[in-house]
Amino acid sequence: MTSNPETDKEGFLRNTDDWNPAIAEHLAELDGVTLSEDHWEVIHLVRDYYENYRLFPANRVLVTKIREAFGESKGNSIHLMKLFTGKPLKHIAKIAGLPKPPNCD
Amino acid sequence: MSSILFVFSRPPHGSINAQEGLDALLMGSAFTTCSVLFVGDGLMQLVSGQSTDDLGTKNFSLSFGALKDYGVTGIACSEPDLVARGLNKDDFLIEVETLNAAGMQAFIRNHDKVLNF
Amino acid sequence: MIVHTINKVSALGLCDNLVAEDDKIILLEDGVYLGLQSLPFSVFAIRCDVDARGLRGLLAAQTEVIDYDDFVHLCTEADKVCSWF
Amino acid sequence: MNFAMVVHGAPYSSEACLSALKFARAVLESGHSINRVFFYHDGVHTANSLIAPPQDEAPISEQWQEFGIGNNIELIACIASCLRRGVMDETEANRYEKSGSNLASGFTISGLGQLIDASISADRVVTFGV
Repeated sequence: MTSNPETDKEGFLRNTDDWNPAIAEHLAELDGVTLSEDHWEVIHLVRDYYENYRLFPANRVLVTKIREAFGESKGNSIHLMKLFTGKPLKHIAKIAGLPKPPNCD
Repeated sequence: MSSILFVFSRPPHGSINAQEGLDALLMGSAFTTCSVLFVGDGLMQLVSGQSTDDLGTKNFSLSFGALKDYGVTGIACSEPDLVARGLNKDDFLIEVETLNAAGMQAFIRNHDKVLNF
Repeated sequence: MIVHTINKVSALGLCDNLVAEDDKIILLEDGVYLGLQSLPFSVFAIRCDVDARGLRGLLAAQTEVIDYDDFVHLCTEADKVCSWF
Repeated sequence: MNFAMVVHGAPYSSEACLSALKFARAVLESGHSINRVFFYHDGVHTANSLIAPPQDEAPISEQWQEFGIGNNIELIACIASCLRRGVMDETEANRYEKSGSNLASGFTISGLGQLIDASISADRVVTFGV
């Protein structure tokens, strides 16, 4: 593991294989975010989803999956917006070491 | 709201048509009722056990498993094309309804728009 | 009524089951070669594609040659358009 | 009547891009409208401003530009298709740290939502595939 994985100018890993939990902490810190248990729930969920389906879930799908796994209080967009900065899905993808999504929303 | 039928007719991997068609279907499901009909070699997109590691491309066939999460429930294939390829539904990654000629004609009629890929 | 467009000979095999009795088929691009034979459908072929390939005198009697504005008009008469390629 | 159009073919590689242009012109000449032309798959090559065909061949991309600008019709090139094929505006070229941009004027890069939105809101959607 390297403490300074190569990233592009938006902070996405150039090689998503570089990802590990310590790097997630590092990428989050660069954006001023300290990863809590709530963050990790989401990160693990999207990584599992990607592993299963080769897809980053659409917002409504992600919200539903979080609700199913962690309950009503977390199953909403506001929960994600509180945890992640800017466009939440893009930020999650970055910290979770998943492919950079096209800039189309 | 217009419903859209996506028709997939290309086999996977030889060209990107199948993958870009699936991307469009997943996007469409966020807007309106979307269904999908597999015809011709498009049926081969659904064959389970696709392994693209050595090919070096993304195994997007796994994404068909997410259609349920995306609310795509109308998933059908051409029965004559299934039979012609010596396939049966057990060969597929996901649950698919088989339609004969009359069934396919009705399926198309029941949607407002058709997007072919 | 549905308008089916076909732009290559092989694409007929994708849709011949799906074309209903009152549907119409428009042949364009390399699809116009299908106009050489009699098909059990109502068939139109795009003039510039027919002419470019030298097929004007060779088409089956049932194949009706049309222009793009006729193509547009047929689309407006149809409930929807389905493209096979 | 309002049409949405989808173009899958690159100019010169296939006829689709040219057929679509003829159709689009006929739609307007017939007194109908086009809400959007969505370029997908290899169709996004149409939006490449660096295309330079021989002088005795039709400048298909330029003809599309003129058609779009002259008739105020939205020509959208799918962003995901564009990125795979190296068609970029300045924003995307910058985002992906590329040496230059090449999006032709008259075209806009946007997402697949534009295809779905156009398909839903049009009376008819016609695809020119390859």
